[in-house]
Amino acid sequence: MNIEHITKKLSESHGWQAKYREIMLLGKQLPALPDALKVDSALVSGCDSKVWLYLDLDENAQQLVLIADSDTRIVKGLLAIIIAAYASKTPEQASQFNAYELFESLGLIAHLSPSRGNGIRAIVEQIQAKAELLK
Amino acid sequence: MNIEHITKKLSESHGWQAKYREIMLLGKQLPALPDALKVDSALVSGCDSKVWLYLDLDENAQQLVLIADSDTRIVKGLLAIIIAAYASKTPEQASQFNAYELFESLGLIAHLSPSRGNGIRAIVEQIQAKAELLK
Amino acid sequence: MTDIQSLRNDFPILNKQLDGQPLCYLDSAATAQKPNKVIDVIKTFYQDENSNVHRGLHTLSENATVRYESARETIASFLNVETREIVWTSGATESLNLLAYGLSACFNSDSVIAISPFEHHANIVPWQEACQRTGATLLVLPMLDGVLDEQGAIALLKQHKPDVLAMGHVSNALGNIHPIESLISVCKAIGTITVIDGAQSLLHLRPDLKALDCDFYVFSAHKALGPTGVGGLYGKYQQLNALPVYKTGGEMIREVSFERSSYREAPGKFEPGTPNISGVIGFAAAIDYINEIDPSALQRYEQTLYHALLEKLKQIEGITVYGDTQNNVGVVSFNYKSEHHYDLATLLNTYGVAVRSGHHCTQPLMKMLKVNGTVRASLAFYNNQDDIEHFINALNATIELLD
Amino acid sequence: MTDIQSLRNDFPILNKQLDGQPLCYLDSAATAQKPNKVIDVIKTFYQDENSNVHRGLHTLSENATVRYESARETIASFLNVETREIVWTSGATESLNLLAYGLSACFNSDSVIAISPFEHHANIVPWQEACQRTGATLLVLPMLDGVLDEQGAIALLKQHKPDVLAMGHVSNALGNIHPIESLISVCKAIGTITVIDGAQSLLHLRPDLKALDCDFYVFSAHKALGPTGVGGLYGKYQQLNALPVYKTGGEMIREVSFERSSYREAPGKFEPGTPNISGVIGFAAAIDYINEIDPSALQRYEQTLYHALLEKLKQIEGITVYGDTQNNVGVVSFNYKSEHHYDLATLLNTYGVAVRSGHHCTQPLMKMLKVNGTVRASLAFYNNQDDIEHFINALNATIELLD
Ligand SMILES: Cc1ncc(COP(=O)(O)O)c(C=O)c1O
Ligand SMILES: Cc1ncc(COP(=O)(O)O)c(C=O)c1O
Repeated sequence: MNIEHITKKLSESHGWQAKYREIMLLGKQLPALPDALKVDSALVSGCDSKVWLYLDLDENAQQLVLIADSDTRIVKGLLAIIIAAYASKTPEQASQFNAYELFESLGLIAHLSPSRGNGIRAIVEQIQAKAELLK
Repeated sequence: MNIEHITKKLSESHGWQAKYREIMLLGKQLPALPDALKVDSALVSGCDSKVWLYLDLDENAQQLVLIADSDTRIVKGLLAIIIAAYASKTPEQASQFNAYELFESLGLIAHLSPSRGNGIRAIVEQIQAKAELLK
Repeated sequence: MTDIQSLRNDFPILNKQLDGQPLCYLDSAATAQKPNKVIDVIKTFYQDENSNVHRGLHTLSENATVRYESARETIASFLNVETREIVWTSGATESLNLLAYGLSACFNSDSVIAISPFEHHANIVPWQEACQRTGATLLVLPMLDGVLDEQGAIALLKQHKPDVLAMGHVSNALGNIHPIESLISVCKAIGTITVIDGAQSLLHLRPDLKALDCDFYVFSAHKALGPTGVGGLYGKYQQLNALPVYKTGGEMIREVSFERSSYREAPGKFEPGTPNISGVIGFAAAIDYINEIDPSALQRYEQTLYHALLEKLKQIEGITVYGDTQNNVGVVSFNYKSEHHYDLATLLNTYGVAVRSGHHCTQPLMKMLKVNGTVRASLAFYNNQDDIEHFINALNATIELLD
Repeated sequence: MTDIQSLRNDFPILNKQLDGQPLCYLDSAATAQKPNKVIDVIKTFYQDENSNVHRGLHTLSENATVRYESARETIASFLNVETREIVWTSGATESLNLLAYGLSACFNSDSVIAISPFEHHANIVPWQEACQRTGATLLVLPMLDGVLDEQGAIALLKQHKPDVLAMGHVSNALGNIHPIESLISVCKAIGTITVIDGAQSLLHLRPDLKALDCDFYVFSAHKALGPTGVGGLYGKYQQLNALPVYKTGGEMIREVSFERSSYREAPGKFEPGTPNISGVIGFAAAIDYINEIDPSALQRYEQTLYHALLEKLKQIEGITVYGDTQNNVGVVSFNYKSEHHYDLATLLNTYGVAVRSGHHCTQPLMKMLKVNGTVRASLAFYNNQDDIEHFINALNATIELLD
């Protein structure tokens, strides 16, 4: 999945229901995390739904590697978008990347609101912080 | 001083300034309490200004006897009205007397408001409570 | 019934369109909507009457003080208690903190505090803190299938004779109405102080506290048509006045020197600082509004809506409803198959339906129910059959999208 | 100057007639009046947007949460601090209680808390309570003729190296602006934590907290054009986050079980329960309003009014003015001969003049000034020269009546 493809798909979906259907389909394409990796230490705190997130650096390519899963379908779909946006970026590129603009353009900015029920913002913040450290 | 006289005087005073002038004159006619009686135990609590109040029963006449003083002129004048209203009443009559109606008719009801700065209500409540005990 | 239906027009937000859809507000257990009367009183206060209360001699201040203190009378007579038995706070949470702090002053390591398994975090954590400070222990009453086990609870109370029983009148997560009458009467007999969390009962059940005979009762204005940032507590006067103060500051004192300070009598001593004046006045307007509605007609109407909702919901295959559906103020707390409540609520929202999802600040209860959360639709008298239809249609469409 | 004068029109209450007299509101130190913008925002919130915040997935709740959290950004950038360094409370009194409770967790009988002699009861009594709990002692800085003795205070601080200095930026009773910059820098050098009571400074002085470099700062919205029942505190993040929690309940927790609970990070952990949502949003509107005014023009204007008032007052024989008339936000605190402040204020009120009289919740200060109270006229930028004339005329008439 690449981000251009996702952007196109979502912009073709009219109405919220269609959008969420598309998002849930994206989630389905995201490989499930093996249960052994669904450990509390990998949980992103501040999410009402459970989100497990792993982020590492491919030393050779100097690119971010992200794997993640969630117990909810919609958040899993949003994770697919986030992973597509950040994957294969260098830490430098990642820390300069503006997820708010992306979500704004996808019409999904409400998911980045500071509401505590809404963990997507916490996920993005955690990725940004880790990318910063990997620079 | 009797209460009819006071009521007449106040109803003839037009405007708040004239009313307060009259009230302060009433206060001037109230004999000052000797300093020896201005003790903390006689203070009415809940007044922003200081009010010393003594209430007793004339056993022969079975009538209330009140003496009081204040460090402010207006409260002292209001005390004069209250004393005129309660003096020479039996405890029975006093506990049935409605000071709110009197102050309402004098246009002074604001002075019986529950504002903590305004001690008149506390004075009336204290007199009522003591009259109740003396019944 | 038409009478009550027409009250809906007093709530301007209910005419709102969200993304081109009419709003279907089923989140009154989180916060109730406000009638025009309440909104107008607040606006008028700031436009014409704003002043600080107490100690001011000027007319604005006198008037504001009269309004503020007469609001205390309004809620006191609503609850059938004495005016001086009402303390204003910033909400039920602060009220419970004040009580847990105050009552725990005489706890020790032999003390026991009983709570129900349905409690909101606000009625758990302050007691846990008190236990930690004093060594007291927390005792949790038993439940069966999402309903308080009344006989088991009574037996446990009699066995442990706790110092305090702190429990909700109505469960916010499930809507269960608890049998507090019988529990309070057991507590009287064994000398247990009763603290009733009325956050969810004040609006729907309009309790008569003299009849209930509890020692303390707490509430939040915003759950009962009033503004945010204000609430209160009732306490039997002797017991209330005997509590140590929780917050200190201006207005609550009798005298201050650099050496020491003395405090006023209750309720004054529990209200330091500038109170939420517009909040208190707005809350009194809300109570005035509720007083104009016939309570039994209101309850009948809410029950009719509730059972209509419950019936329709149960007809959908795969729905599990939690809690007590016999004694309920009008809350359905449910899940659909193994779908996540987050997905359900998010999709319902795309149809203009406002429901809550998650643990509803009752994590221990969710654990006992063996779920990680539920979807909660909560009703108030300003809802109508259209809302129920709107909700059921949206839920069916949501399920279609998920299946 | 005309610019600022025209702002008066934004405050609807200032056009009010009381008993047929125009209102002359000189009680802004007790509470400030509210501009239409603030009143409208509150009304619109309840009419169109009302919802509980946090954890809600539906649109109303999301929107309310965004508003609530962006209000935190608004006040943070106004004070030039980080957003997460702002905690919402019910007002300055609660903020000071939270700090006195939290900071005293590591006090012992060797600890010393320094306060100034000008403090409001809200910045005295919570520290006295902390002293009583922990055995710490209260140290009062010196004053000379109603003005803080800066050199004496610095010497005392250096001698005692207190754990905490808690003092007002501006005295509510007298209007004195205290030299907190120099005291804070002394405190930095000796390791003393600084708690600044900004209740009276936020509106008039618009402090830059990064520049001031204090550790904590508290404020009330209602003194700064905002609604009642809301305020807050700033704390340097590490120190803030290290404080134990004061109130507990919903929203502030990470996880709750019947056995134990864990808390969120600051500021969340200090905000249990449903906050004063309309209050916070209304306060942000007040800050937005203040931000549109040029601060130096505002201060010039307030100073011009203040000096005009002071000059006219001093021309009246028998008037005593207390406090620092060089560094003052615009408060005159005075007495006339041996007349009682109660009589003066009551008579002034008959001319529509709203002033405060009494001890202004600063009983220890009054004792040091050897008075039982004063009359206090306090200005804000929405006052004008007509108010001053109105006040002086009323005062002259009052004096005539008394003499
Ligand atoms: C200097 C000062 N500190 C604290 C307070 C307490 O503020 P509030 O009553 O809003 O809690 C006040 C209010 O009078 C004050 O003037
Ligand atoms: C049963 C119950 N208790 C206490 C509270 C806390 O009330 P507040 O958040 O208004 O302080 C709530 C609110 O959700 C509740 O439902």
